[in-house]
Amino acid sequence: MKNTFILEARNVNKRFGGVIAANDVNLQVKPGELRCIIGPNGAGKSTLFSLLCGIQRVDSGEIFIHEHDVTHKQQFKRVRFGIGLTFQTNRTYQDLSVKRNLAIPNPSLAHSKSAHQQSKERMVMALKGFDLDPQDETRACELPHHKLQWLEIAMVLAGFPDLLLIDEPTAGMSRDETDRTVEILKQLNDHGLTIVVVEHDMHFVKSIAQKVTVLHQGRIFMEGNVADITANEDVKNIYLGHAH
Amino acid sequence: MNSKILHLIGGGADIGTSRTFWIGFIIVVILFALYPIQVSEFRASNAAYYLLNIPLGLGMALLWGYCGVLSFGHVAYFGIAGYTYGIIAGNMVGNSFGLIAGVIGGLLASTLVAGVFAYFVFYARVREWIIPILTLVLTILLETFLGQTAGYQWRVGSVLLGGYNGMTGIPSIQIGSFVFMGYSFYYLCLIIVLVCYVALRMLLNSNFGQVVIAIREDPLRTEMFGYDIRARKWLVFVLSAVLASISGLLYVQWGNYITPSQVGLLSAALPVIWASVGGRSSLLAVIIATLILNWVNFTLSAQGNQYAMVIIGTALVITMLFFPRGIVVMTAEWIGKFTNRSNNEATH
Amino acid sequence: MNNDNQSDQPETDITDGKSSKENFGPKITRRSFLQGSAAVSAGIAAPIYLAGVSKSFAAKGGAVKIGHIEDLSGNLAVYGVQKDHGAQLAVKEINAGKTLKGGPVGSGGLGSLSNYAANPPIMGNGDKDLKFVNDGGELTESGMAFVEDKDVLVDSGDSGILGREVELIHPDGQSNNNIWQQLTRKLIQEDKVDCLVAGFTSAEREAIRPIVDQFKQLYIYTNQYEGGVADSNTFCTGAICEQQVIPVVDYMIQKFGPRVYTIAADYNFGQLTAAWTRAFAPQVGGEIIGEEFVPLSVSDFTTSIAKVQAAKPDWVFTLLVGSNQSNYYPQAAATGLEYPMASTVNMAQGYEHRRFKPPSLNRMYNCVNYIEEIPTARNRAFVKRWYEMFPKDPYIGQMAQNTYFSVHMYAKAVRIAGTTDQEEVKRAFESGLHLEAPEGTVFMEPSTHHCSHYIRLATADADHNVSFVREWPSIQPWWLQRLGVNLVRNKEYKQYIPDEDPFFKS
Amino acid sequence: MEIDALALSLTYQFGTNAAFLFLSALGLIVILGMMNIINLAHGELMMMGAYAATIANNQFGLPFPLAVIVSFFAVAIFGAILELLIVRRFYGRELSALVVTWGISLILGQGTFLVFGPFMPAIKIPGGSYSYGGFSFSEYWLVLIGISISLVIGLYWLYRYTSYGLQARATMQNAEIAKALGVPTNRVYTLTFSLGAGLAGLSGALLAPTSTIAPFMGQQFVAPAFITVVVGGATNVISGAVGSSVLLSAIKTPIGMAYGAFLGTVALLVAALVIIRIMPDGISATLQKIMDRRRARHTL
Repeated sequence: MKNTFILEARNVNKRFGGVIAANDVNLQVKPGELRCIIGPNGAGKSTLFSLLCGIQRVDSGEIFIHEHDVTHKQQFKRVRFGIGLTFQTNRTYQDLSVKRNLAIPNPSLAHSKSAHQQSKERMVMALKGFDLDPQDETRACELPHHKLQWLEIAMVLAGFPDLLLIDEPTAGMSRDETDRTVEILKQLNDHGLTIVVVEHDMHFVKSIAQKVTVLHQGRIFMEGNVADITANEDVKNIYLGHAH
Repeated sequence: MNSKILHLIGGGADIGTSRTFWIGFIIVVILFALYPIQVSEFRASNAAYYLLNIPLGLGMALLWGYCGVLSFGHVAYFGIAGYTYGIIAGNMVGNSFGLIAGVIGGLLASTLVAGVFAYFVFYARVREWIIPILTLVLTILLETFLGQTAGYQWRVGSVLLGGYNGMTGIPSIQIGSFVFMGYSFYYLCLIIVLVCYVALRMLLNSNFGQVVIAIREDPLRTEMFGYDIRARKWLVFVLSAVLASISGLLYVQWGNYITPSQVGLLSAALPVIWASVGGRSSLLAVIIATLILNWVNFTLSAQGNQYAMVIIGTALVITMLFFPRGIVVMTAEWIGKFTNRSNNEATH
Repeated sequence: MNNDNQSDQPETDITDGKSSKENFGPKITRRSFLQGSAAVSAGIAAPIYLAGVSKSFAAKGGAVKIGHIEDLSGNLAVYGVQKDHGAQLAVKEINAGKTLKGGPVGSGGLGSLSNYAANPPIMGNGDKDLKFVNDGGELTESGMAFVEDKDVLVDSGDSGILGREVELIHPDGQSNNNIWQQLTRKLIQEDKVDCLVAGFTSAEREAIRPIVDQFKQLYIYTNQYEGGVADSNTFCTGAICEQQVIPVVDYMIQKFGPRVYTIAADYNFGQLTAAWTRAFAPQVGGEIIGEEFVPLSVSDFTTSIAKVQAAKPDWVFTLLVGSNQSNYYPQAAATGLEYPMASTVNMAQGYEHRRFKPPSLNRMYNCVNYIEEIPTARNRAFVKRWYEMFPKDPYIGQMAQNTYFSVHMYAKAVRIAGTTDQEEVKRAFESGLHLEAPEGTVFMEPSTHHCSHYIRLATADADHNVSFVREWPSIQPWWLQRLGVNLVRNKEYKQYIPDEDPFFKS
Repeated sequence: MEIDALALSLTYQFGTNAAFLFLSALGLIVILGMMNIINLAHGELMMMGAYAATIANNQFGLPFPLAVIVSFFAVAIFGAILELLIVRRFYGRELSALVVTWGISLILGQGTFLVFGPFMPAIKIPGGSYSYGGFSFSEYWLVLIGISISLVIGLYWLYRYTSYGLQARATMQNAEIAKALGVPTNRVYTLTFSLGAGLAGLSGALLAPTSTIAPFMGQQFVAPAFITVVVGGATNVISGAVGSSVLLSAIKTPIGMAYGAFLGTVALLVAALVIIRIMPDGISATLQKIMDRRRARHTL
């Protein structure tokens, strides 16, 4: 059977000292999907992203991007398969101008001409939506927090990925800014970009997600649509710290 | 096309982008060109010594200031190039090709060592803070090895390595029968320094240079844009080793001599000092600091002043405390702010 | 001949032990000629080839500039400051109109004097305590006449040099070879020094010698070193291997036995001195049973000590250099290593016997041309003068004394030449110049530009008291002669190393 | 010569070499591991310890063990002042800290030369020696080996069972969280730097009798100290220092005995380069991993 997933993790395990950060995780993301990953603090969400991108290596298990086995690939090589990542803490280049920040990602990574064209359109869409000027000479550290978050998303898009991993994009944002973020991400998703978001904010999750994965203690606890998840008693317990 | 080159030279990767700056820059270069006319050959040759250290300082600025990798042992490549030149040119005395072969050989040898070493360091993804210590270990290793090469068994062709006393009688570079010495050597150094500066500015303003700066700012972020930062760091390391080699090659022309202490602990720290005092993130600042600090040190020692090291140490501590980005860079920023403000006031 | 020189010969002598103005020819028979070992006085007969040299006393051209580079800061400052003080003391004395006794005695060296003197010198004049020593330095009834002067510092009859004040330009080499090269160029090209006195390590000497040769600068290297420099512009006033290694190795093999273990610093000096030992020991029945070379950076000697113990030698030849390596002595003593030791570098240089607690240097034998403890009256007078000027100094080392007498020797050579013109002064240095230094008589051997020295074998006991077991009043620097070096006739600018001598092929 | 005597001698050499490396590196690794500051003035702090012990012993007539303790506190106080005045401004800027401490080392070295002159009179090595089968062994070095071991135990106790240790470990893990939890992180940093400096002074004082007491004596410890630290890594201060001094001594001792001091030194440097290639985070990280794996096996 042909594998149709853009991103797939099979039986991934990772352990730090005595802490189990990923316990037999299986994750499949289809092209065009907009997936949310939720879970309480320490559930292993950010670790999972690190493992998917190769910042950390799995102890066992396999990872596929576009059906390529990337388990033993260096992180920058995985990026060349079309994966893009924003970090939990903002990692724009603080001392460089907005213009310079947007110029650093390498657009030559897109696989094909049509993908290239599509990505370019997405980029324009994001810049417009986030109100960013690619000629802006302001230093990034002078931007307000939400602008920095948007800048990082725009920067990643400037690398022309077709799979975007976003780690807590709306942390610290106001309700309006969150809504704006949701809107743009939806637009991008409609334009064919696959997006996986790690998020705490249930308001955000409710307004964006098609499918939600719940992580708990390094394990996939549940997967389903938003309504099912929010209705589930066990999920509530996890968040309140009861479930084991 | 022309404007593109001009943009590469004048771009913002270094302090000084304004028209006033460039006019000033050209005036200073002319003053440097005129300097030997007014002074004795000794002064010119002394100034040449200050100049010939600049590529080493620039290499440090490139590697540490722009790429964020601190090497505490770049003098190793200085030494390897100098020794290799001495061996090759010394064995081919009388053959006009020998000197060029020496230069090429020197550059190749240090590139090779730097390449292998940097491969070990960067492809192992060694922690950032370990790199200065590893580079230091390498240069101490080289010094220890060269120090015990006094005997005849350490003869390469007709050239003795000379142990701690060093290699003597290294031939000066010449074109035909014209030997670069005194005044002419000063001009040779001046031209090489200018070429290095302009070429580095162009490199750093190019895409490649921008990514290098991004690596300094945030290596992981940059890698997650798909750049192989190991390869880029490797290349920058090798490039800066080549710059150090250029200094080494000029040094052996200047003194016709090189010793293991040239790659020892004290020498190793010097380029780091130049870069930190001037401001490592600016090529020009490092150039200025290299010139001034060498001059100050020589002046102090010529007076027989025992306090030279205390003064230099204090200067270093004060710089790091109050001018963390370097005295020259922060002064330039201050001037920049001041002129901006006065410009604004003039327009209002 | 004597009368020709009378009016203008500046050299010094004394008539009665007290200092006095210079006396010339007519008073010759009233003088004592027995200062130092078989010593001779100046002014008797300037060698014939000096006749005709202008000897104007007119002060001209401002001060006489002596350039002196030593390390006043950094790792080598320990030795550099001593040497700097030696130069300062000598310059002060020269400017005060003092000089060390001595003068040209001709190319034949000591003892050749009677061929030139109109009236042969008379040994002793009754009021001196004349001693005879054999070539082993011990008192005997026959042998070499020897009389001990109370002091050798006498009036020069000159103020400064040729009436010109002496200026010492003494920058700081910072223990950094690059600075050395820069300073040398500055002193030669900009300050235009009349004489350059400089250099602690051989590396420093080799760094500046090309520059010296480029400008034909008169250069005096005052350090004890491995030997072999044959350079027309360079005069070496320190002791070298044949003057130190051979006497001490010979003595040690006689006294303690043939099995030698050498532990040496892993660089030029250590390796070349070890080569001398390797070549010479078998000639006197010795055998090198082990040899270890230690990098200069090493300071923990546990393994080296164990290797010495495993080899079980009769005595250990330690050629360790620098402050790191002198750690060997306390570490060896603490481990209970009790072999007799010999050296050519320790004690007289870094005063290990004063710094380390006894008995670290028990049974250490050291061949030196100078050590502060030399019990002669002239040395005690010298030591007293030194500490009057530099009361805080910890010790007067061998090289400091060398620098001191070298500066005096330069002054003497200029007076003979009658000019500071460097080529003329070099000729005066090659005139067979002798000088009564604090150590004893030194003689500048014309053909090799090295000095013969008064060598003593000093030893430290369990309480680190220094005593002298043998003396050699004059040992020639013969190795370069053996290689056929004659700088008076053939100009050379190189350093020979033992590999060039078949004697060293094993 | 009997084989057993040779074996005993090799063991003794191995112990002294390891103790030398450990003592050289101790203060450095405490500061590095806890604070991420590469202290290039480490050698000069050791020099100060040696000077303090020498002065206390020779001029004030204190017995040597007391002089060692005095020098620990003297250098610790100096370290605290240094931290308050200078070093504290460089947290998070490792490379700048490296440069500034190098500047401090220049001042201390030449300053000591100007104040105290070229040498200090040495301290007599306490104790005598034993001999066996042609080899002999210094009592003092045996004591140093013992002191090294007790320092390891003492440090372990300090970090494990004292409130300072707890706070220090918390700060090391995550300074911001520790601060939020009410740990006085600034004070912890001052104390840690002071402790590191004091340990450097203590090592300097302990090694003083075996060494020339001179202003630039610190330089001899710089290379061995850094090599030990790099090989040890900063994951766990104690296991890093112990592991790497033991491993490096195990490489250096036999090679030095068989082929001489030069190749012994070269082997040490080459070993450091190779170990770093194999274990980029040093021995302590590798040990940690092995321990984790073992613990995991037990729990699963």
